[in-house]
Amino acid sequence: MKLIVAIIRPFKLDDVREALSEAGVSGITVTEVKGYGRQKGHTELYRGAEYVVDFVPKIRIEAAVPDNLEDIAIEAITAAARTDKIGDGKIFVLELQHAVRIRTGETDDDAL
Amino acid sequence: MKLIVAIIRPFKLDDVREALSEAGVSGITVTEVKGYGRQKGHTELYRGAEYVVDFVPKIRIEAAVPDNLEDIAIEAITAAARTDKIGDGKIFVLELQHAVRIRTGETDDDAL
Amino acid sequence: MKLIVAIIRPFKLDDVREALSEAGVSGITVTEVKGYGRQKGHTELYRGAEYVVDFVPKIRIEAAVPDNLEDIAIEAITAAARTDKIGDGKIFVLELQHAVRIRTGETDDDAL
Amino acid sequence: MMIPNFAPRAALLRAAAAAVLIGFAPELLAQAAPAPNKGDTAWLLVCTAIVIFMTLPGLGLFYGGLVRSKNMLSVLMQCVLVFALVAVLWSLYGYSLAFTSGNAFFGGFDRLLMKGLTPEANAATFSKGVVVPELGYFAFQAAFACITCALIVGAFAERIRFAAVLVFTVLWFTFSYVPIAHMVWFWPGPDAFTDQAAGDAATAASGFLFKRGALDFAGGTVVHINAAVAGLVGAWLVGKRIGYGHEAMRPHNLALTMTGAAILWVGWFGFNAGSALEANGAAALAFVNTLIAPCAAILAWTLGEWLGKGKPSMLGAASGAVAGLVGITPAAGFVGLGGALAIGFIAGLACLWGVTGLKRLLRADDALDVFGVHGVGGIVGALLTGVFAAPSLGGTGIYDYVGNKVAENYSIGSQLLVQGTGVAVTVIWSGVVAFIAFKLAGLLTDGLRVPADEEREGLDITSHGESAYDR
Amino acid sequence: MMIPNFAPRAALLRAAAAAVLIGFAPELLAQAAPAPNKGDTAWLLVCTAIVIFMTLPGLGLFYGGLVRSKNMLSVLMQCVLVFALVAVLWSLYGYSLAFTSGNAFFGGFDRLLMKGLTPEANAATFSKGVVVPELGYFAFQAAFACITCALIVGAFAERIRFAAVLVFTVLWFTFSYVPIAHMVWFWPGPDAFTDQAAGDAATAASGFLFKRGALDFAGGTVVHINAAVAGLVGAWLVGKRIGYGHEAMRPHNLALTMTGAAILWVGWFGFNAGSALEANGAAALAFVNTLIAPCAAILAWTLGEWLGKGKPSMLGAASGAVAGLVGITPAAGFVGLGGALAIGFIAGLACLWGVTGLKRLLRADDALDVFGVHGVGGIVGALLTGVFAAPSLGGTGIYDYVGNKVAENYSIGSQLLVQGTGVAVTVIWSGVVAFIAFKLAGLLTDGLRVPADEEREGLDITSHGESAYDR
Amino acid sequence: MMIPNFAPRAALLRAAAAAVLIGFAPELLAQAAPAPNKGDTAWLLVCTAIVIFMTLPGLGLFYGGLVRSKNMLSVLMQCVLVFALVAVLWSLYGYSLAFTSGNAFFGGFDRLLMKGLTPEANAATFSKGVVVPELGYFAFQAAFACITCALIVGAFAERIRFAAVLVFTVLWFTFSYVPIAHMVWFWPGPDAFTDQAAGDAATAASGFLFKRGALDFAGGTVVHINAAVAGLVGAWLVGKRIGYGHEAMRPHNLALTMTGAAILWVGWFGFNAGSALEANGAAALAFVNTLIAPCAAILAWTLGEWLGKGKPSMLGAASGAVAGLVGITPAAGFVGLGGALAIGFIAGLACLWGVTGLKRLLRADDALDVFGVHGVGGIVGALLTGVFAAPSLGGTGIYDYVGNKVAENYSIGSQLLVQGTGVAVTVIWSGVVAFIAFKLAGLLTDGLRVPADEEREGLDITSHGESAYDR
Ligand SMILES: Nc1ncnc2c1ncn2[C@@H]1O[C@H](COP(=O)(O)OP(=O)(O)O)[C@@H](O)[C@H]1O
Ligand SMILES: Nc1ncnc2c1ncn2[C@@H]1O[C@H](COP(=O)(O)OP(=O)(O)O)[C@@H](O)[C@H]1O
Ligand SMILES: Nc1ncnc2c1ncn2[C@@H]1O[C@H](COP(=O)(O)OP(=O)(O)O)[C@@H](O)[C@H]1O
Repeated sequence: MKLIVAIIRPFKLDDVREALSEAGVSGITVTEVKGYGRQKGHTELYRGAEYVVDFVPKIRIEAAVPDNLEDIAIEAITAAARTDKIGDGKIFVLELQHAVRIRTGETDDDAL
Repeated sequence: MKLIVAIIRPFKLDDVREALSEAGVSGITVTEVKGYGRQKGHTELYRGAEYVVDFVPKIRIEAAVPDNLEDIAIEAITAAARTDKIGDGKIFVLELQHAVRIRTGETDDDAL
Repeated sequence: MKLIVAIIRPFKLDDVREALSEAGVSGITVTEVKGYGRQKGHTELYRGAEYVVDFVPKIRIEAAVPDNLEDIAIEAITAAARTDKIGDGKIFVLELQHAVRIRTGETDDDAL
Repeated sequence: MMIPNFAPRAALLRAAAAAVLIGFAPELLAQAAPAPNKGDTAWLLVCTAIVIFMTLPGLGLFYGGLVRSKNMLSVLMQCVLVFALVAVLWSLYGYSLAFTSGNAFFGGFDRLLMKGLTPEANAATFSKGVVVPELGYFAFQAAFACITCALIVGAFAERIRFAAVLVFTVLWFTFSYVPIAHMVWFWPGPDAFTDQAAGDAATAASGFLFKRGALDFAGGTVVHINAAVAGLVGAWLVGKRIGYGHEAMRPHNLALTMTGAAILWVGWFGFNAGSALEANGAAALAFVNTLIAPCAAILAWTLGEWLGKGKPSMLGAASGAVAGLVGITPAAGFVGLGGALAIGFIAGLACLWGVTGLKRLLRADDALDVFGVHGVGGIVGALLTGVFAAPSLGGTGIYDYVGNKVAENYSIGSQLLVQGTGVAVTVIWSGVVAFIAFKLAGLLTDGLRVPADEEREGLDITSHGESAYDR
Repeated sequence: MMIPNFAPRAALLRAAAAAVLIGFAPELLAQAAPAPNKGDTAWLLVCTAIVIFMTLPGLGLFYGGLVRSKNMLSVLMQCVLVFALVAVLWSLYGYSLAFTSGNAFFGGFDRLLMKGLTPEANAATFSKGVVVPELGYFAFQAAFACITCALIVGAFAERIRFAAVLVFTVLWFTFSYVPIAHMVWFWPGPDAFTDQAAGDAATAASGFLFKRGALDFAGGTVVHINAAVAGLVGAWLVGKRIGYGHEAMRPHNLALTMTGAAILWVGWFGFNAGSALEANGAAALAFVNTLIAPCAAILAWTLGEWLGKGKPSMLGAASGAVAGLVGITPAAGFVGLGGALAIGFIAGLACLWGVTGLKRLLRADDALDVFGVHGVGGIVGALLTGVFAAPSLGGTGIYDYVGNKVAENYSIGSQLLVQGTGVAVTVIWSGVVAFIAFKLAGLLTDGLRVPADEEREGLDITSHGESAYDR
Repeated sequence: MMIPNFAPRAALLRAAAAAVLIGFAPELLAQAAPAPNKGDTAWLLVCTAIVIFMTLPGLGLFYGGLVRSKNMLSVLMQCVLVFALVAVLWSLYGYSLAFTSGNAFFGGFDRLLMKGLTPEANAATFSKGVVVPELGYFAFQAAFACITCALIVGAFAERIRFAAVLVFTVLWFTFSYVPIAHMVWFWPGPDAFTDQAAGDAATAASGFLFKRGALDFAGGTVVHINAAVAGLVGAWLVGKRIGYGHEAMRPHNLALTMTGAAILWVGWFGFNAGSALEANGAAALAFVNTLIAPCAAILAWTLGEWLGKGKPSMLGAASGAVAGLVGITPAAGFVGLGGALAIGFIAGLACLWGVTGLKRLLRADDALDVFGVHGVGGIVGALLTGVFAAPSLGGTGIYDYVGNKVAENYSIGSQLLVQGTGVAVTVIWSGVVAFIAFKLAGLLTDGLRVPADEEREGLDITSHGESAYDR
């Protein structure tokens, strides 16, 4: 199994979720994060104090998938999240050793 | 070492934390996340606008444990987080290559 | 490639980000988390109700780096985040199998 | 309980209510009818507006900030709907049953369905020959009825069924608020006290507690004790919140709670000083007392927490302010500044105990401490009013409307007895009515409580289909 | 459209405005000039303060809570700047053009550049021989102008260019708000109605709709319909928000929205009851109506949602309150309490339809339902004023300032026609002016809309360089 | 510094304060004692309520929104406790020392421990023979004292020890607020000016700056400069926040800041227009000026930011509003509308510089810009009052209470000198007292500052044991 971690633009969340569903991914876990990378941040000014905000809001998606879904899921995410502008984000793939469904105790592929 | 990632119901956090402590896990890191899976979301209505909210609030726990604690930790989490209703969550186990305690520079098992 | 996950004190974020930039890490993803470990929490009192808050606010940094940057990045984080008091945090290193830049489809080292 | 014969002393009262002139004493109207002073009218209307402000958003924010974010809207919703419902019921029959002439417990039907409530109708004040537009008085008292009923919802917040709140409100408003208001505040007005005989008759025609001489300037019994007892009964009957005692139930936004407390305070100037019904020195006295009593209470609560717990908290200071306001409510126009400082300080300490020591004793999940603050503060205030109203302690004493002067012999002891009677009657009456009303509400709405999983998920989403916050 | 000859009936009007005494009827001043009653002055100034409170922070919070957090500050900023801009324009020329004698559509230049606005100047009320300080009247009306213009921004929130809002505001204020206020509210004041001939002359000198007998106590046409139509035109011209209809656009903070609604309500007491200009029974009537009509509307909206959608929402209750307030605005001083309850209930249901059924029909992204609430509620209120003002339905009828009594024959039918005329004129006038003003604003500011990526990122950061929240 | 002989001109003053009638001029009371007008009483009490509203929650929210969320409650707590403490001290001795007859710097003991503060006591106004209930005046002035002391806490927010705030407040209130109020505002009241000799005597008995002819309608020196200087001294002595200058210290909730600013504004109508003490044309003038000056300041600040920084910010607009309010405070009843627009515009620009250019020069971490806004705005306002009070510039000029008319020759130059004297005396007095008071507070409370790790964790948890927000 793989744990796919994707960093995407917040407004793309719904599209990506749907794409993953269609691709057969049974569930995802989503976190609001801030990203730092090539995409420029912005400047904020509060009276005399100017702050450069380097971080941009991003959404982090975590999806555990059986090995056979890895490529399909990556493609689905890429297709749905792409805007072709700097800051579209990344996909990271980690090896997932075990998975457990808490409710039933099922493990590994059955747990997803 | 293993990095155990568990997605649980928010109100189970205290129980799981205690169970892990008792199981000998020295620390955890916790994130508020939103989950999408089998558990149904709900509908919200704001004047004329109806939104289906597919995501449910969940808590993501991350615990780095020595290899020998893996099973014990998984059991502890499962026991504490279980309600037997859809949406109890998942446990994911990743291989952890290194760990460092920033304060002391200790590494691996000593760092946990 | 490695996925480096660091848990640090919130006020150290800017220092760590700069240190990583200088070390050649091209981007990071940051999450607000709560940590439980050796560092003591605090007590809160609301009228008659007293709550022990075991969790302390932390920042979780995630950085995907090429293998050759692993040690450099760990050192950079350690140096920047250290205060020598309990609660400085941890660094966890995971093996990263794949990386994709959504915008271009570039993969692995090129995606970082 | 033996109730001494207060009748002769009742003619001496000055209290926070006015009778409807029209219909009560037509012969008075026949002669040169007094016209309202525009300063009084302006004052009364402004006070009414800020008393309304107390409930919406004041109480809503004060309460709402204290619950978990998942129940924020349910608290606001309950405040809004209770307010709307009670205001409409007030128009339809509440005002008539509370403030027109009837028996000692209920008024009559003179104002049923808003009959006779025209711009020309006037209501009496506490000064002979001084009237205010009755519509202003109607609205002022409406605002009191609304906030009293809304106060109760804090006790069973975070788990009650919304429909049950509404049913309960209709019943309790009708059978507890209205009669207690009539008992404490209804009298035929000062112009009826032309001589001893007329005064005796007027006294006899007054409310059950008014005629006994109970002093309640702005609602210590009618509003605070009344609501607090109902809340406590509700907390018992509805039961504790899931997880109460072992899960943390931290206030989700104390900035809102403080804002609510401050709005309550500002509105309370209208509540207390407006209860003078005229823009005069008595209003100014009530105003000043409403300023300094809560200040003393804040200092008391803060000191108590600092010494007792090691740290003084903002929530403590805000709670102290409300405690002082509750405490001074029955006393505001009767005591001097020194008395106000004393009442505030004592109420602050008493309510601090109310939300800690007493709360542990009561073993009810009175979620937002309605009884600990409004009950304890109300009782302390009601009793201390009897003490500090004494001219010897800087109070105004009791006014003799037949003799047109302050009555001479003020006995703290016997006034305390009267005040205690008022407290006891209110506690019992409200308790009984609340018990029955909750039981009926439970029957009519499929149980007082929402199902456990709805409580877990939060009432905002499950009862109202919306979330307070989105980021 | 045939406009019947209303001229003879116009002399009978009592409406929510006063003429400037000085300069208009110098001969009146020559004789014993009346001095303001201090109760009236206090009342007028307090009402003005709370009407100002309606916009800042009331409307800002009500609107701001409904947008996504990334646009919170842009909404607040638009409210603040529109307020400041309009208040300054009001001083420079708005007041003069709206409330001094001119033709039927615009006033004159007597008060241009604040000329003659001294502490000694007085303005007429609706009672003969009763005046208030003109500066108080100036400020009261300034607050109306400010909130009317600020109301509009809700319709095109979350995507408009900030500079475009300012340009539009200057144009629309000048060419729609000012003339409509003059048309509806300008008259020479009651003292001009000494006899039939003088009354006819005074009527002829009044505003276009005033002289036709349109009843608008506190601004159903001038404020609400006027602003709502402008907002709707804006929503059409600015276009829908990116993602409208398929992305969730949930309110980011309904606690603030409720707070804003409650502040609006409190301020509305000043708005409606203050429009009586005196602290008298008429003000008390308007006050009570402003209390109970929204209560009825809350119950109506809540009931409607509960039956229609399964769950009653807090946002619904808050919206219902505003709907009831809008509905009662033109009627507040003209209808009895029963009429107020009826208007409130009907306006609540109508506006619920306005933000659901009608909204789907209109196919515009009126983001915060300016038209659905203020337009629908304003029209319903304006028409029902004609119904419930009838003495036979408990209303005050129309006052005959020549005969110094209530006029005898009130015809609901013909008054409805007049009211409809007022609505129609306002809709058309405001619509045309708004259309041109938006087009001009778009030309002058490089397009009405911000670029798409700025809209995505949020106006707070991109237009104002700041974020509302940081944790 | 040579102080010219202003004595002869001082008899001509009209300023924002009233003497206590009773005890001062008993012979006046002997003859037909005037009774308060109820319109005035209503006005004064309402104004007092909204001035109280300014501090709680107004200032609390305005300040609280600007700090980081971890210090939110500490700011609110400081505002609440300073308020409560000062109100109690005001009752015990502050009012007596400020507003009864004494020497040029301190008053006397006539009202010590609230002696004589009964509903029957009256206080003078600025019109001969017109009085208001002294309790109302007492409360009005109490609200001023409270907000002045609370204003200071913004300067050293986010790092000061809570106990130090309290100790400092007691000292500074007693030795700076009270005497400055006495110096600027104490006079024997208009009825003392029966003829030239009596007028001279009355002038001689007035406060140090009052007798020199300093014009301060509602507290430019007493409130704003006074507090701002104390804050600046505090910011220096307490030191900069950890991380100041390199860590981002973004406001955590600008919606609350805007709400606070708007509440301040509404309360400021009471502050300025209430300072007329009567509900008359002068109050209306002050009211209008309090409306339009901040509007001009908002436009100025927005324009300045837009041109200077590229983007106009909501925080800028809110700050501009406060700047305009501060600027118009000393001038509100003395200048015409044109003058108000000018003062507002200039104050807006000056304070924008105060929080940017000047701030860099001062090199102090005045966290919430107390000096940049209240100091700069207060000084600009105090000086411009001397300019625009001139009748030739539309001002009211100076009233001659002996001649009972406006004095004829107004010299802008010499009035500017007087105003400058007032500013200088306030700056030096407050600076010296604040310095000593902070030093003493530091000694008595184990250091002015909390330990570094407590500052890092936030004062809410470490000083008060609670968190503002929980989700
Ligand atoms: N090396 C990295 N490790 C972890 N997250 C990264 C890394 N580089 C980028 N990110 C995340 O991806 C987001 C987008 O990256 P960015 O460089 O801005 O644009 P792009 O992916 O289009 O080149 C960042 O905001 C950050 O959250
Ligand atoms: N494949 C997955 N990858 C990552 N997270 C998942 C996955 N499936 C489920 N989750 C997480 O687990 C939570 C519970 O899953 P759900 O399917 O609703 O119930 P259950 O685990 O009881 O079958 C989800 O809300 C989501 O956060
Ligand atoms: N075993 C663990 N797994 C995951 N996170 C951990 C673990 N132990 C500690 N942490 C994280 O590191 C933070 C610091 O740990 P703590 O034990 O308090 O101090 P230190 O690292 O200085 O020994 C914790 O707050 C928690 O977020």
